[in-house]
Amino acid sequence: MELKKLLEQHNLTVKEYERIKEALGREPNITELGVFSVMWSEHCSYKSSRIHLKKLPTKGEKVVQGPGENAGIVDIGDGYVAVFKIESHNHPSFIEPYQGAATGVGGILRDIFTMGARPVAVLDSLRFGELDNPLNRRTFKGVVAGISGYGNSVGVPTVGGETCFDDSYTYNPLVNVFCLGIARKDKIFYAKADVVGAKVFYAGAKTGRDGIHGATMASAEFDESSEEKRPNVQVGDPFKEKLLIEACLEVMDKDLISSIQDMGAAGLTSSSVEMAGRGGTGIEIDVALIPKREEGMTPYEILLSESQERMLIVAREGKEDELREVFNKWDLDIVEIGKITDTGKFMVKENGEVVADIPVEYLTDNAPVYDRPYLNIFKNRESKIEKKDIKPDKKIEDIIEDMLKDPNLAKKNWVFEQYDHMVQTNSVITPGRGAAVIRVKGTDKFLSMSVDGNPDFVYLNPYEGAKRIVTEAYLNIVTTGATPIGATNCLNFGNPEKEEIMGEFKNAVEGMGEACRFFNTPITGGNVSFYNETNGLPIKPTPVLGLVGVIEGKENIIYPDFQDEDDLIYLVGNIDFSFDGSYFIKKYYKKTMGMIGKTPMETAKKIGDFILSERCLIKSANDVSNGGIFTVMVESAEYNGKGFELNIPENIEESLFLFGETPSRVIMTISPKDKESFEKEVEKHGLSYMKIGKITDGEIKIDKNGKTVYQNNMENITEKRAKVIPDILKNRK
Amino acid sequence: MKAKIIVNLKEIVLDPQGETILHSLNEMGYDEIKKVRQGKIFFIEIDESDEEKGRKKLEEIAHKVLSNPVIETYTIEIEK
Amino acid sequence: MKAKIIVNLKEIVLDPQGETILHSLNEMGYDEIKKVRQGKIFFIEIDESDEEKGRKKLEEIAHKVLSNPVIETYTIEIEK
Amino acid sequence: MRFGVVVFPGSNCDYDSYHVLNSVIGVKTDFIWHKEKNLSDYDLIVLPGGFSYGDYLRSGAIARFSPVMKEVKNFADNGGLVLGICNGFQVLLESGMLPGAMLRNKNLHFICKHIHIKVNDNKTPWTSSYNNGDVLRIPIAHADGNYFASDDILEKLKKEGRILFQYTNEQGDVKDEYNPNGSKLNIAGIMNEKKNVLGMMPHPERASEKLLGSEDGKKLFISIVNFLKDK
Ligand SMILES: Nc1ncnc2c1ncn2[C@@H]1O[C@H](COP(=O)(O)OP(=O)(O)O)[C@@H](O)[C@H]1O
Ligand SMILES: [Mg+2]
Repeated sequence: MELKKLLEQHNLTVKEYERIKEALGREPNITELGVFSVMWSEHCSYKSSRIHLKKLPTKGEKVVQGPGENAGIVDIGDGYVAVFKIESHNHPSFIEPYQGAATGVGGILRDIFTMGARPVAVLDSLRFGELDNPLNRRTFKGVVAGISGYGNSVGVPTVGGETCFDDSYTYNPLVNVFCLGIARKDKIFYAKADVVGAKVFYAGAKTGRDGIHGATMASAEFDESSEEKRPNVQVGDPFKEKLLIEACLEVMDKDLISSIQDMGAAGLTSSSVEMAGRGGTGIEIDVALIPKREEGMTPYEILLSESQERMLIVAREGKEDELREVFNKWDLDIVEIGKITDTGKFMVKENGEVVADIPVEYLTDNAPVYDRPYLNIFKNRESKIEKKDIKPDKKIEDIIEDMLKDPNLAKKNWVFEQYDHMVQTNSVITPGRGAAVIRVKGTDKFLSMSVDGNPDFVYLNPYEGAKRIVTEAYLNIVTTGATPIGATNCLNFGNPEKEEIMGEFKNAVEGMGEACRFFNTPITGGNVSFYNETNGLPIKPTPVLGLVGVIEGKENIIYPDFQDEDDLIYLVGNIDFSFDGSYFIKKYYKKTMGMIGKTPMETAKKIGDFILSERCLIKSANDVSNGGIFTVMVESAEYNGKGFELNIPENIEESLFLFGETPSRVIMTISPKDKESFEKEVEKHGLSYMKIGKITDGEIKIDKNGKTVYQNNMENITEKRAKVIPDILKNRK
Repeated sequence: MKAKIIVNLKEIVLDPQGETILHSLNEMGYDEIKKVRQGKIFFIEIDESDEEKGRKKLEEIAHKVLSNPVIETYTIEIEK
Repeated sequence: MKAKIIVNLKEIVLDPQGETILHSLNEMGYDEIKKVRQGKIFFIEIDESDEEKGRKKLEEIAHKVLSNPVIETYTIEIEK
Repeated sequence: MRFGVVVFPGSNCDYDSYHVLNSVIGVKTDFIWHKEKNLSDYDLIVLPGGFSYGDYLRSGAIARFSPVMKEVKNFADNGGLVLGICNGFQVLLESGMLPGAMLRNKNLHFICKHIHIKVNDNKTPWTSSYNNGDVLRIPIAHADGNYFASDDILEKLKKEGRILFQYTNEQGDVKDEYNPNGSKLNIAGIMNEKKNVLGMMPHPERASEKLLGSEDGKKLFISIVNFLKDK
């Protein structure tokens, strides 16, 4: 009985306990049990996802480091690499939105700079329940404030992201944060401790009792009793993080350390164990030496604490004093706490007395792996949408008005204007304009980045839906003139112990894998977040892809923004029109429906090839996604204050043309003088196209069959779109 | 009726602001300062003459609006 | 010795935080709330047994560091 | 000619200022660590933007106690040019080198976006390359930019022509509705009596390259160079 309760508290099964005894050859003590519990938690061990993640492509000619390190690395040329990853901080952001999101930013930044890279960009993928519910408004405001509060202070620009509202996220908001850093290729650092005898240092903030059991919490479903776990909230200190960035980059630059790892989930335990595990060594530390914030902390608490802004560092022999000096210069604590050994063991002492002694391999490679049973029950979620179902009895101008007022399609300026998106002076394409583009100082290169997820498609068909996400991300990146070089993913799902959730997961991963193989965008790392459910209600399956591309030279950047009056507007690629899985349907019928069908990836690839070879013909490009053609037109027109004239083909119903959503299509604008050569080249690439209108100096006019069905001007619309979210939030708690 | 509501971080929660101020004071030579924690204080005027009722309202506001019960606690002082 | 230093904005200075809180409290139906001003409170531990000396130090710190005399005033409360 | 950019713990636009001064304007520039005590080599000192000491307590409040600030004050007293951008402006206010104080933005949020400001006077070391009344498109990025000073100080600033930049619309109209943060008189930047110290909330270093969306801030740096050349 006693044991059963203990195991329950530690989220371990009886079988797992047997395995622990086998690993140790004896009963574990309570400290050891704590260590096993965090290391074998879903969050740290990936026990339910590992066998499926193997199906993702992870190799490519540009990939320097795939999954398994703190972050992935791709070669961008000229002696530089891009280091990037995406991480979730979902559960903490529900419990305490501000601190949860803030520490999410802090955590992913550390993953990047521990590899020797200076973080240069953050993107955030956010999902909340709808804003008519005060709980969701509170979460939304708190999360955005948290990202702003932390990211701005450390001086890393938040250059892009996505913000969506759907009631499946009311009790499980998703906060996924992507970070990218730049390093010299010959100055990469790894979290691999392979020098036996080297001294181990602890640097940064003191250890408190915060977040103990954070990793196990992220691995369990929420219920009423989670309330009790509330005091376990970590508070972030962005100022300390900023000092850590500078101090770490300085000791790396001076070559004073041989390996380094941040203390993230499961804190000191996972950082020590993973460093030794990767190096095939052992590690010995004494918890009495750890700087502590509170008195009377037990070894158990010290090992499991998730206090933020802490690093574990292995010094180069003979450089210990210099290492200390640099950290002291930056006003940071640094102490020696142990050494790397050749025992293959995680040995923890307290004032010289052994308190835990565990073979490292059982905490890492030999942790349990599960092939969980799955069911493909989503098979019957898809249904054909009948033409007669889809006509809301509203005039097109009222529909447009509804759409302009919809928070999902509105401009997200309330969000990104709270983020410093310009610090570091590299931001070329700023938030609100499709994928983000930044320059890489010291080179003539630019990086294009986006984070994308569309759970409605994945809900209807996990396999094809996941392919659509990759396809959209691919188009986001190539429309800026970039060649995609690598990806990272964040897989947010419900409880993997449920067969239908496991089925969603398995299929989505397979779809994502196939698409990434097709587009040659290897996945270099990522994160799985399971148990996103509350009282048995799961979120929609939400895989998110972060994609990175390179643009060579500033003349090759393609902007999403309309450039000049009278330029012609084309729809290129897939010119079928459909409401399946569209936001339009969800909005008016309060239900996600439709047939996703096979994703036309070939078309997207052809669009990419066309753009990259005929850049000089294209004056602007933007992919059509959530909210259809109308939404993307408005987004493109806004920045330069242009307008547009559209002619809806006579056989297509207005709302279907404006708000239907099909994959693999892009809006491009060209100079009228290039009309012929453009059309010829598009055809040569085997692509369909439709000339749909032209750019104006601010007027918006939509015609059908020679009759004007909608008229407005851009100034009006810009103002309206910018006020949607602030107006909903205004004066409402 | 006038009141003060004081909101402070729970003892177990990190106060980066207080820590930084402490560190800087020590750097400036104020070595005798051993601990600094920073909190918020709200000065409130409430149109309610019944102290009992007023306190109840203030409790509600302090709990629901002014403090974050996950990391903070509060105290209410009513001025006579 | 323990002390509290309370720093608040001078009456002539607009308090955007207090105003916003007041406004949203009224919107939420707390009409009886007539005024809200937000200040800061510092909980300080000082290694000084002589109250006179301690108070002098605290005065100095409050005046020089913890408050900005252009916009703020402060009060010191020493706990016995 | 040599410029210096002060680095406080938590400064984060130090490198941006350095980049523009060094690579765009082409003046040899150094970083100056906040414990530095000798500024005699420099013709311009920049206090950059960022979150010195996390902006804990109040923005700029702790940085002003850095050893370098005593030197910056001397440097300015001797007529040296000191430019405080954003957090640097806040440090200048806190240290008393400029009058007034910053409050939290009226909407309580951090605001990052391009806004417009008007150049009120082109006969200063900072603005000779502009015309009077020029409207600049330039980014702000701050949470505490709501400038406050008592009425008599504001009167004095006005009378002495020390309000160099004000928030406006594209046409240069100074009105409440174009004020992003609630600052008194739409103040975006002010100078000391001798006009050799300027504090401004907008970021000229973020508006000095066309690639980044605006070059309107570049002339500020060019003006400085011209002023120093003619001296
Ligand atoms: N949370 C956010 N952070 C930063 N930028 C955002 C955020 N949400 C949206 N944006 C920006 O607003 C624009 C439109 O966002 P959205 O409509 O969600 O995405 P998409 O264009 O991929 O459909 C994008 O340029 C994006 O970078
Ligand atoms: Mg998009």
